[in-house]
Amino acid sequence: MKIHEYQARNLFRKYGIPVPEGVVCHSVDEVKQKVSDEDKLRVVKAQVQVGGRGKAGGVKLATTKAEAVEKAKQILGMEIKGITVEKILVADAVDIEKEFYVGLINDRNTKSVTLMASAEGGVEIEEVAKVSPEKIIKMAIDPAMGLMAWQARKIALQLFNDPKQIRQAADIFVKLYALYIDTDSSLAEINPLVLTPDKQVLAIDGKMNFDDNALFRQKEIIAMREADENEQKEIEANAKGLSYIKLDGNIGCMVNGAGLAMATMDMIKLYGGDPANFLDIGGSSNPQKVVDAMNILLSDKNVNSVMINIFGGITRCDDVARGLVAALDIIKTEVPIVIRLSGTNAKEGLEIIKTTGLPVVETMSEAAKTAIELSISRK
Amino acid sequence: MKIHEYQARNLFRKYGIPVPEGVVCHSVDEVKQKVSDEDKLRVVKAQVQVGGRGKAGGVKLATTKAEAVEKAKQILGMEIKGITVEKILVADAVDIEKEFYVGLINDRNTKSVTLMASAEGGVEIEEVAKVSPEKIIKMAIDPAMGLMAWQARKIALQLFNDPKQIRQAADIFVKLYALYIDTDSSLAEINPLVLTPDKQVLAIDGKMNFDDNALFRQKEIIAMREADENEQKEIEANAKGLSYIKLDGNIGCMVNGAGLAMATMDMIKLYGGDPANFLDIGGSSNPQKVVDAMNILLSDKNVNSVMINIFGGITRCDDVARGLVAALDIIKTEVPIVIRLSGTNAKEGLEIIKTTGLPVVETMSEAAKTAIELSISRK
Amino acid sequence: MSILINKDTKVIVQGITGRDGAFHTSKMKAYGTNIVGGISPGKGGQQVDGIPVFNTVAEAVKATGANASVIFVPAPFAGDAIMEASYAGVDLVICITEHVPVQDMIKVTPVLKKNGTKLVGANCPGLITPDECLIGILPGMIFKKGNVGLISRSGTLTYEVVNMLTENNLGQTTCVGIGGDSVSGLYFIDLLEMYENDPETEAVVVIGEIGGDAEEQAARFIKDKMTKPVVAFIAGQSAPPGKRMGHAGAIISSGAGTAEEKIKAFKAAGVPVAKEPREIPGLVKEKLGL
Amino acid sequence: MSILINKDTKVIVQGITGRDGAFHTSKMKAYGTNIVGGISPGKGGQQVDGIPVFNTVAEAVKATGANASVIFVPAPFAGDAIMEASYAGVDLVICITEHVPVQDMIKVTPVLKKNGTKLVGANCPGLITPDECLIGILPGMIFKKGNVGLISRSGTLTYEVVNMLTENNLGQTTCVGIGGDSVSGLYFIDLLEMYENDPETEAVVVIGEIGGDAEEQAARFIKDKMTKPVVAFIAGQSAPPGKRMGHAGAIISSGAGTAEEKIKAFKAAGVPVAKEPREIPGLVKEKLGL
Repeated sequence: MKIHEYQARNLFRKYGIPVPEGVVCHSVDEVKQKVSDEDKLRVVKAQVQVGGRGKAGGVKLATTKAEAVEKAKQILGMEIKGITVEKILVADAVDIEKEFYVGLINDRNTKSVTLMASAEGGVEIEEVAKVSPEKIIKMAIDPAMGLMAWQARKIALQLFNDPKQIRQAADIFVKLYALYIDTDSSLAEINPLVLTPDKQVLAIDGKMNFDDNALFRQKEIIAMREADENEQKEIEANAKGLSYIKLDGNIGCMVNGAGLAMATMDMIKLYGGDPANFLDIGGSSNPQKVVDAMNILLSDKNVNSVMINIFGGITRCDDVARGLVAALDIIKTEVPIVIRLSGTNAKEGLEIIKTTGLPVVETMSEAAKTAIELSISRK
Repeated sequence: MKIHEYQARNLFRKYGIPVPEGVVCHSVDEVKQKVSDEDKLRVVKAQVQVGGRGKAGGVKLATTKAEAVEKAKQILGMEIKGITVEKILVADAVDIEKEFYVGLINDRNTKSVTLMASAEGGVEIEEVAKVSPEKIIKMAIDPAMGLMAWQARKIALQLFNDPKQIRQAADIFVKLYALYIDTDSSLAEINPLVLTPDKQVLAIDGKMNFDDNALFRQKEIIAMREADENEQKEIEANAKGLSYIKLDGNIGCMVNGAGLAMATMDMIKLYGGDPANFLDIGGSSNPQKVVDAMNILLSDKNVNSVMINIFGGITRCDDVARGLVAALDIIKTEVPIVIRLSGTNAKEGLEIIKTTGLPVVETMSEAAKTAIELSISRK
Repeated sequence: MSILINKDTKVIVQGITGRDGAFHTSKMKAYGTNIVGGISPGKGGQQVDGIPVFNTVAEAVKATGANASVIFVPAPFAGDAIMEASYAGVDLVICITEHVPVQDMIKVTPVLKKNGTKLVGANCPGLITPDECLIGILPGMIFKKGNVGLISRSGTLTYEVVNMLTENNLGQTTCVGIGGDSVSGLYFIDLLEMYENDPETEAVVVIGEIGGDAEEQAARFIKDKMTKPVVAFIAGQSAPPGKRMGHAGAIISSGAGTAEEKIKAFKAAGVPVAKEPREIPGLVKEKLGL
Repeated sequence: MSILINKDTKVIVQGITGRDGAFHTSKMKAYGTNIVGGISPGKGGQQVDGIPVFNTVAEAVKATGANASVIFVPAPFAGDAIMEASYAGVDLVICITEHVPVQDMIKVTPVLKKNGTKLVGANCPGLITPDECLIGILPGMIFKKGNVGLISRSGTLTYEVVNMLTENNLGQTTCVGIGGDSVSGLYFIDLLEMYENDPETEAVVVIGEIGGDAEEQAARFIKDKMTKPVVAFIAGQSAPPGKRMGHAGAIISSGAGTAEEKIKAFKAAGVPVAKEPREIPGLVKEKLGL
């Protein structure tokens, strides 16, 4: 789960990480109300959960309140990577002497939370990682001990020279780690972390993602969720025990198992087709799940054929087939469907499915080819 | 630092440990206001930070509101071990099927937080420890891992039989540990933890102490402090860098160092005297500290002679002597004082002190004897 | 021979009285797995399907000599269940539970190391040494004893591939579903090393997917250390970046973890990569000169 | 010979630029202690009193080969300072800082064990091997080289006793102030064992106080394992129960930790217990046949 920059800033503040003052506004009127009359340099930032908003014109400076209102007018409602800007952050701009990067991630290789820091702040860290990986300092954190102050200081010492700044930075690292752990975060970045000319260390921009599997114990984080339209669909699917991701193609797929679902998409592509989605219905033979899955799948108007790919394991194919038949009886659609059923009790399952009159095949390859053909014939 | 039962209950509730409903009242009128008209069994409990209030008549049952008011009248204002009851807790009484004990302490020997639990609840755990130590289950907790759920379950399994109760109890243990760690507690007891006839596991009475050395990071706990008169004096002394404890004797002592201060008290006792206090002024030769110490010491009207016992270490005796002279110049008192000065540069120090005209001696034993003589002559 | 488990493996089930735990315990038992006990706190002394139930893992290990434990408890309690098994001295722990929080797995990791515990999963179908021992939720009937090892990050895709191997008369020594999470127990390299040292395994099939760089590491390991042939397949070639494809670990982040990179790494290590699953049996046969 | 420290001990000072750190560093140096460096983050490269300052303990150890570190940082940071020293591989850490939270000491304990670090303190005056090495805040001039070992939970009371020993021509091998906190590093038994194994130590003085049962444990150890004579003193015979007598560890809780119990235990172990400090030199002489 992702949150907006302004929400990350609020969490930073709650944990004592210093951030410049700022207000979130949903309209130009709100900017007029909330921003003080004082002339000072402010930054108006689109609140969208995608990268590259600066390049897209979603971040603008303003020296007066009037100018801030003007910039807000420009940014509110603009589209950034297909997302409409509905909120902006109007924050005090600070003078910057130097920019740094600090972030925490769950590292697969060390199987630990890893702190990354760099004196190359303000740019995308992935770029730094590619061009000059030696400029990124990494430290794997022992989960039993947490980020100890002396370790945080060791990192800070590589970025700052002055004892006071070292202390400020180390303190921010320790607090960011506490925030990361307390909220079951999967990414917490301060980029840039800046040193101001008056020697304050501040967090200017922040990004936080959270572990979906841990949301059950993160009531406060869930409450922050502001999903866009596509994400909303994915969240609804999750609530029904399904895993759904919309893609740009026209062949819908419904598969049991995530790996098999990916392999199914790949195969459609391999044979020249274009998958419309990733959709994993999991291991149950419950007809309702198939109905829910089909409804979600068909809500995408690009879909002009559907491939159902089931491998029966512990759940036997005949059970799955009965579930499918029950579900297909409820679903009324013009979109052609091909069903592939394989694995345990496949023969019995195929017999049952035949009663639906739908095309039934035995292998994934056949199913993919059929789905592509059906799709082409519908164009 | 100690807190009242009702404050411990509030902390329990904050951490999700179930406690019966209750209200704190400072007056009979408040009882009339806060307690509902409903007839039900309630328990009225004196809120004092000393043990044995039950035996002293500070805990009474009431079946109606009128009775609760009556019992509150009896308890409010009564004296328990020299402490006047200023607050009472009026709590719902619950039926009890079985009583248990669970507590957490900092164990010196294992150098860890140790969980203690017993099926012998409701009585003082020290009694159980003396009479039948085998009835107390102990578990040292690895600080790096905390109290893991499976460990809590292992303890709960020894007290409860039913899976649901085991889960409830283990959950309470884990929450109590979290509370203990988060608040830098040095003692957290639920006694009794009860099983009700309808199979709920509840905390009925709670006690919590906190590590004075950690209060600097426990703003919320400090805010709960409700010290009685004697404690207030000790707290004021601490704020001045002194360590003071009032005793019942009449010979005041002022010593540098806690061990030496204890040895000084012991020696006064050994020679037939009665120390009026423990007072450690620490390692500084700052005259103000001596003035503060003397003021605290003399505020005890039982004091009729004072023994100042200083061993010069890193701080040289001549420096200490100059501090003492400056301080004694400010302090005007009729109470006779004997000064002992030994250690580094003792000779030079003794020379300086002589200018005060006060009796000056070279050994602790002499000083103790002199102080006792002075005390007797003043009676 | 085989790796990790065989007919002598004594298995206990954590969460044996739960719906999934009870169902798969009977399946495993039916397959022939030596299930010696189950754990359900407060139900110690009872029996499930003729299997004795204990209150704690430690009690079960003490009473039965169990050396493997399979976990079916709900996600919020799975990390703790792994720790209980590890502290009780169980050699091999298999965590079937999906949706375990990453922080819980991170917390478990140093405990496993300290106690010398091997973990498979979480979020995995388990593992099987055909005709000897099945631990987890794998459909036993599609496996066949033989000489091919298999490691996979996926569930049903594994069954799909195993089914093809079996149909092509390529039996298996041991098949291990390592799970789809980003932070897991045993991974490609650990298992490749075991297969390399297992006299009976003649070839290994690796089924990877997008996310992380474990496949790249495996490719380097194969190139540097392995004498036995390996065949690979990578799922997720058509997956968009930044999206979690069902598995918590299957996400392409900032251009890293793509199928292309993984395929390239395997090919550079001399490992043939199947374009689609049905090519796998042929590639294995080719490598084995069959 | 001596225990823990001698003329070859290389000492670094954590918090060397602080007021207390700087003051006592110059005192230690004047005594002859081999102070090889100090730590102050951000001040690496500077010098204090001719001593090089480093940013981290690890850097200081690397550059100087230091094997002991003395800590003068404020209480909120002391636990972390101990951990930094321990992870940097320092053998012996002496924490002078008082008022360190108990939880911080508890957190430090398994780290010390894992890294094989010995800790003296916190809340202690330090230790000294007369004429060779003084680490801490002890007044060097009252000590004298000789054959008596001394372990004490207190500061000035120790000086009082040492002063008497020295005046009675009873010099010391090593004197250790173990500190007054309830959870500390090295304790009576650890040190008694070292003295027992030190060829030069002929007798040991133990200065205990109320609180805990370390004296009782020491008494058992002396009875079971020690051949050398031990003389004891216990402070706090007149202390009331439930009150913390200055030292965090000096508290009688629920009838346990009283001076009476401790004195009884020592006497039962054949250890003479002085009624007042000035009896100590005589008891030592008696035991040594002087």
